[in-house]
Amino acid sequence: EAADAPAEIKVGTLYAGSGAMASTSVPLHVALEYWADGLNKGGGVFVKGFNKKIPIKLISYDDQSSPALAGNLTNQLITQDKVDILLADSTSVMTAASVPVARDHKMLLWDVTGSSPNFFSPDNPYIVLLALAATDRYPKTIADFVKQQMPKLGIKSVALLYVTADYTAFQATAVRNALKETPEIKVVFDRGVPQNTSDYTVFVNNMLAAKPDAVLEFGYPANELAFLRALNDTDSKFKFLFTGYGLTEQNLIKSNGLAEQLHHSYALAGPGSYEFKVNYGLNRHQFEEAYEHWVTSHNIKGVEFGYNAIAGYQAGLVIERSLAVAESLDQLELRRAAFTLSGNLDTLCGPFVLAPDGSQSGEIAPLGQILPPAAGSKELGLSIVWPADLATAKPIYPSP
Amino acid sequence: MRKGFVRETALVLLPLVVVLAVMPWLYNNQLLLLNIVVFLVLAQGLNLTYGFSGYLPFGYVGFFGAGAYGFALTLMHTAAPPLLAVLVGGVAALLAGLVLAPLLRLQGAYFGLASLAAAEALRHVIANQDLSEITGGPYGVRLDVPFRPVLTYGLAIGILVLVMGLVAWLRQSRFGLRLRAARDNPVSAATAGIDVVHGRLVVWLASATAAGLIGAVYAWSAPTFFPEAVFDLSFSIFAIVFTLFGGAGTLVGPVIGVVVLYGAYNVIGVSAPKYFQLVYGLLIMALVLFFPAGLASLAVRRRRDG
Amino acid sequence: MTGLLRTERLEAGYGTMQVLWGVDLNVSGNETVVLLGSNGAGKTTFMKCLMGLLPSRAGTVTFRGEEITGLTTRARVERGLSFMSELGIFPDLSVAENIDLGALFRPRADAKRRAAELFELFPVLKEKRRQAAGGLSGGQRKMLGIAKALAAEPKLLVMDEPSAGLSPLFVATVIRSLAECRAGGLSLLIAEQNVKFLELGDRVFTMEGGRVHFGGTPAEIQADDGLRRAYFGLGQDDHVRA
Amino acid sequence: MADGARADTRTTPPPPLLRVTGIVKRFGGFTALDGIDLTVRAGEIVGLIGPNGSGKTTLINVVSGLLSANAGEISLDGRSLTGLPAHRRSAAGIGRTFQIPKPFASLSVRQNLEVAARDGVDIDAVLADVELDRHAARPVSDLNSVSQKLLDLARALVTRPTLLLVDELACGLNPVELARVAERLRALAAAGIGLVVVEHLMSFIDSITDRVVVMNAGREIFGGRLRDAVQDRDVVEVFLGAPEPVAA
Amino acid sequence: MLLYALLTGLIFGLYFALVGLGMNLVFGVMRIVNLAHGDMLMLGAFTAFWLMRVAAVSPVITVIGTFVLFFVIGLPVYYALVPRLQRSREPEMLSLILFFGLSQVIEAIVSLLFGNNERSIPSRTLGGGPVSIFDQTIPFPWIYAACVSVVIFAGVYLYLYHTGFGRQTRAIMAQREEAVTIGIDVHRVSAVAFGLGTALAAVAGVFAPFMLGSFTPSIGVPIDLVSFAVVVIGSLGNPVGTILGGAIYGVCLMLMRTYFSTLADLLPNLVLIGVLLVRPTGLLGRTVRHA
Ligand SMILES: Nc1ncnc2c1ncn2[C@@H]1O[C@H](COP(=O)(O)OP(=O)(O)OP(=O)(O)O)[C@@H](O)[C@H]1O
Ligand SMILES: Nc1ncnc2c1ncn2[C@@H]1O[C@H](COP(=O)(O)OP(=O)(O)OP(=O)(O)O)[C@@H](O)[C@H]1O
Ligand SMILES: [Mg+2]
Ligand SMILES: [Mg+2]
Repeated sequence: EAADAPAEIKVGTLYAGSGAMASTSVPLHVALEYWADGLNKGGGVFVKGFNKKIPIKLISYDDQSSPALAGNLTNQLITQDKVDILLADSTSVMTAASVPVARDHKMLLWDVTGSSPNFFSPDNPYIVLLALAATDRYPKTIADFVKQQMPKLGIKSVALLYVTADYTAFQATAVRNALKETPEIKVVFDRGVPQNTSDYTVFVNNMLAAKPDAVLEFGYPANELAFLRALNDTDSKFKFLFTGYGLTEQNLIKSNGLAEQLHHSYALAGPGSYEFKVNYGLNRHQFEEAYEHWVTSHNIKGVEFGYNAIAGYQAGLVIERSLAVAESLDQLELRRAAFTLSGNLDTLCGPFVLAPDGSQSGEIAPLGQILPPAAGSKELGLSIVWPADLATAKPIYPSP
Repeated sequence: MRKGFVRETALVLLPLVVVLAVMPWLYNNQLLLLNIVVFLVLAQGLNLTYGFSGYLPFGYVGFFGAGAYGFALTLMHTAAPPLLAVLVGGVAALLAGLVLAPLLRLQGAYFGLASLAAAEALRHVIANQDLSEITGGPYGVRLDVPFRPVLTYGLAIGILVLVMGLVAWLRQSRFGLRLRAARDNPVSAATAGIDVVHGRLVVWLASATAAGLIGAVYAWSAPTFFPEAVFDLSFSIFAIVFTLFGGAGTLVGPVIGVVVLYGAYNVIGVSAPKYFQLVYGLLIMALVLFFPAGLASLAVRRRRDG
Repeated sequence: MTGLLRTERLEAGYGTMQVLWGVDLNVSGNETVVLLGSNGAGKTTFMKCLMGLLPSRAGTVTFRGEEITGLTTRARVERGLSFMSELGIFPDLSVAENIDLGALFRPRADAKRRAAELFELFPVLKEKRRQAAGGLSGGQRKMLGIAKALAAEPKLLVMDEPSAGLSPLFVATVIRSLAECRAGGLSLLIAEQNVKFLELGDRVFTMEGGRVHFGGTPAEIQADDGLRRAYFGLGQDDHVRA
Repeated sequence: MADGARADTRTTPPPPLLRVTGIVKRFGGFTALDGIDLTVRAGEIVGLIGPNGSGKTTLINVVSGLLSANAGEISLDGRSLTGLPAHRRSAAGIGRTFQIPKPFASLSVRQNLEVAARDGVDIDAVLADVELDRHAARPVSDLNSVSQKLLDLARALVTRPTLLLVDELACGLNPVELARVAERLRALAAAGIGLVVVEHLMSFIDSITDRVVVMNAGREIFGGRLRDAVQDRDVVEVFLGAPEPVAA
Repeated sequence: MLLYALLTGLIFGLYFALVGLGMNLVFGVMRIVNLAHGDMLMLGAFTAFWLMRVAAVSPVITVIGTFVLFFVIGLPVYYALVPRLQRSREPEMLSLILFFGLSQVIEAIVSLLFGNNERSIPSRTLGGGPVSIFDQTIPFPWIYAACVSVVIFAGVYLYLYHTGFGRQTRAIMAQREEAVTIGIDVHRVSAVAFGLGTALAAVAGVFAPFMLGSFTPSIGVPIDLVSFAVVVIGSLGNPVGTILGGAIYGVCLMLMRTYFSTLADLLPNLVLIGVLLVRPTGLLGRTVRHA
């Protein structure tokens, strides 16, 4: 049986080495390289179908943040390189280019962070989402918190500021809908801003003028930096501040000297900050150390440990586990294998749960409140405030 | 006149179509093949306006996006068959071209940038959240169109034949000659009885329609996309770079530009992904510095000397 | 008279076409040389070559005893050569700025004084000094071109058809002012078709097919029926026949 | 007005080919044409002369449709041209040359004519006429400025104009060429084309025109025969600078 | 809110003008559409990042140092690329390709060396907290950037209008062939202009982290688009126009952000088109006489 085993398992992926998506894509890709290298050092990945360890060959192409090129290269991976495992580039915009190509070639697309609900439908079995709940589910904790906790805290008015792109606008909509069911809270400011907005001072100023009790801001990491910067530049403080990436991209924010702005703010405690219990692979702390060691020892510059790194690693682990169950490398068999993990795999991103259409419905981050560093420490503190079963502390409101 | 047309189509268009038609048997990355045809159409479409009227629209991608969205919205909101939707894509771009026709008053870089601004404006309108009910807004679109690789590829080649046929005709016809005269000197062209505005408008609309049609075909082959994907500025940049590099105003130039530069682009992308951008950038610079007249002119010069 | 400019066997051309076939010509200090030649004889080409605007393919150019064949235009201008091309102005700049640029390599004070003088000479330009030169009429442009060249106060002024497009009144003005400049020590090399400029010349050369021949003094030309016919028409001055 | 003129056909000469009345053209605050009238009959050559900047080229620009006048009427053959774009005026029969020649730089000499030619025009004959036949296949950038002017003229001719506006064709031409051009223009007039010729070379004007209009500062200061013009005090003062001796 | 929008609009306008000025200068003198302009700016931002953030060099010295450094870098870049380019048939159009290539190369090298992370510099690095003007709170770095922009405009103005080299520069802008004829050494003057353009981009880059929030190696293209818009609104080849263009662009952007933020990116594009339809060569463009 082992005779017809392939010499290597070809894992194909795309990443954006330049352009708008590069800063999210590269850390993720570096994590995949780390994962593949680790496996190969141990002799490869165990494949149930051949009942042996087979080395992994990671084939990666740079799509330069261009969806058109990403489509081509996905096709290249399928038709020329004949990969066994096909991964998409990070972000929905880039993943979108791979979804139809994979489907047309009946290749399972291992979708790492492309969480747009557009990608999933019952009639397309060729996609599974790995490292992030689908966009329409991801904001669940904050939406629930808004509905159930905010009135109790005495919050009467809310300001929403969000980037009008797929991922962020979805979250804002979820919160807005929650607010609609909460008549005691008024929305006093609701603004969408273009994704390339890099200066938020005007918005912060206008928001201040509306005097909201709570501010919820959803943006991509670059927007987040700009937003926090604007708070910093204008010396603004809010009683309740929620940011989209305050926890997941904390290292980036810290390295840009904006950590202080996060004190007492809230954010979804994604895997970059919240330690989900894992039942396979490294825990968060171990991975961070390993990742950073990998980055420095390979002389990779300008890559931060954060959510994207974890997502890449986690994607690798899911693939690894799936291969360990799959009877063959047949794509639908791989899908079946991935589904056997659903509900059984605890990952750095949370419990891995697949909906029937392949989208992710576990991996929903709890809501955390960021605390100033404890005396003598440089690290920011964190308490989980929602959902109730995970909560470690009560929210401190208003922020001091 | 007629003879030149026949010769050019026989020497350039026919072989090209034959090669494109047999390629799927030799190489099965269909999407790459389709993209080659897409860029051939974009480069030749740009060639129509730039090569014959001197207008270089940096925002050419706007028509491509208009075509893609024209196609998508038709399928999303009506029961029209995809083929009809492709036509709608072409018409959408044609209408966009008409709306932007006043920009033809501008010259040189002013025109280029104004058209870019127009393309950006169109993208922002389509991506506007308040219109998500209609356009999908920032959430993008997902179309449930049947995957028809042979049909889309064939359709793309058909569009290419139309556009290149038009280019070949313009090169040989009096209308084309008049356009070139108007490009050289609109003032003396007008006094020589040439309706400068009309000529420009015709090629401008033809060029817009070509981009719209091919945008629609592209959307058919990549039916899940976000606004930024079909309004990606690199479509414009590439079409311009390929056309100028190969030699505008010729039939073979843009073809050479696409084959050499887009070919190199994909080869480098696959063979040296780590240094993709660097190698490609250096290649482009070297080509400009060492073949400043474009490769097509090199071929022409050879022939004249020989 | 001392030798100011001398060309020896100067050859030049465009691409594969050779235009100048060994031009020998000299201009002495404080002398005016008029160059006659039919359409396409190579006068403009020769002048460009003198100025270093077109590389010469063979031969030498000597100016004030120094060989300048390989020098840049800038170096030639600094040595006292100046050129008025057929249509040479800066259309986007104002009239005053044009004249100012003519005196680019002169001390500022001299340039100011000269500009004032030139405005006296060409009141039309003074009137339009703040306007863009591109809005001038054909003849006004020519005037500006002349004024700009004169602003440089060169040792030798090379002029390509200064009278073309000028109305008779202004032709007279230009001739008068050139005569004045000559009195001030300026040498001139003028390519012309207008017979009135002949009066200005000390010597006349004829150019045909890229070669130059000494024609004689203006008086000799006037007297030589053949030359007169060849270059100024059927025995007519630029006067009205009745 | 026009009707009145028509009614008189039996007693007066045929109506003019070109009739320009009351043209005013301003550039910003500057009035370049200040109420100009001009009529040209078929077969007539009118000399348009005047000091530099008097508005001759501007008038030609207005008549040929490159500039629109602030006031005034233009009609050709009784048809109003006012408001028509330049190419329509060309179609109506107006041809012109440019003071600074404007060839189509990327086309060959022959193509320069091909684009403009009306059906049935013998392009090669016209080229031979202006002695550019030797250069027919060359790019125009190879031509020197005088040849470019002649090309301008040829291009105007192949549009089969009924009215030809010639802006300073003569300067830079040598006498032999001048004579030929003059002959050529007279032949055109003899064939029934009306011509307006702008020129500073009085001998040339004298050799071809029946009548001159002298302009100054956007107005007509004299209309009539050239030999009378050169005696006119105003004309001498602003244009000629000195009384032109008239050979008896 | 209106006052704030106007005030910050003007401040950003000045900054945008600084961003566009170098591009305009290079276009005016060399007829080169410098698609690598944004990348020069990005390099300036990296330089500032290292100098101020890592080496803690004072802002004033950083600005001056960056200016000098990039001026010097610009000269060899000019001689390596431009004279060759200008010998070609269509230099203006080919410049698009050449400098597109250059921008790719710069971006690639920087990403390879430093990675693609967002980087920024804390505002306090420039010293001083928020400043109150007309009761409006404005971040100090903005004021700083606006002031530096004004100083640089003054410098560029003095250079262009009151130095010999500057007059030669304007002559080349007006008509290259004629400039050669009157004896201007076009390459020397152009090289200086190119160096200046590069230096201006780099100085604008020093303030990019403060004005734009953060920067990555990929900001080149978006920056190019903004500076194009600013330059074109004010007229190509007209440095004064660029300041006007910057102001209009800045104020429009801030007004939109204040009142219709979702459309904040739409309006500047419409303004650009609108201005050009009314004045086809930009606000300060001259209409040329055609015949
Ligand atoms: N840029 C050019 N490229 C190619 N050929 C040219 C160029 N300029 C001039 N020629 C050719 O060189 C020859 C000489 O031209 P040149 O302009 O020197 O003559 P010229 O004596 O000044 O004539 P004119 O009296 O008409 O001004 C002509 O045959 C002309 O066609
Ligand atoms: N586009 C324009 N902008 C500003 N002024 C102009 C423009 N066109 C013409 N003028 C002015 O109008 C006047 C008439 O110019 P025009 O060219 O008609 O003169 P002209 O009689 O042809 O002179 P010339 O004999 O010198 O060719 C001049 O003073 C000129 O400066
Ligand atoms: Mg000449
Ligand atoms: Mg005139």
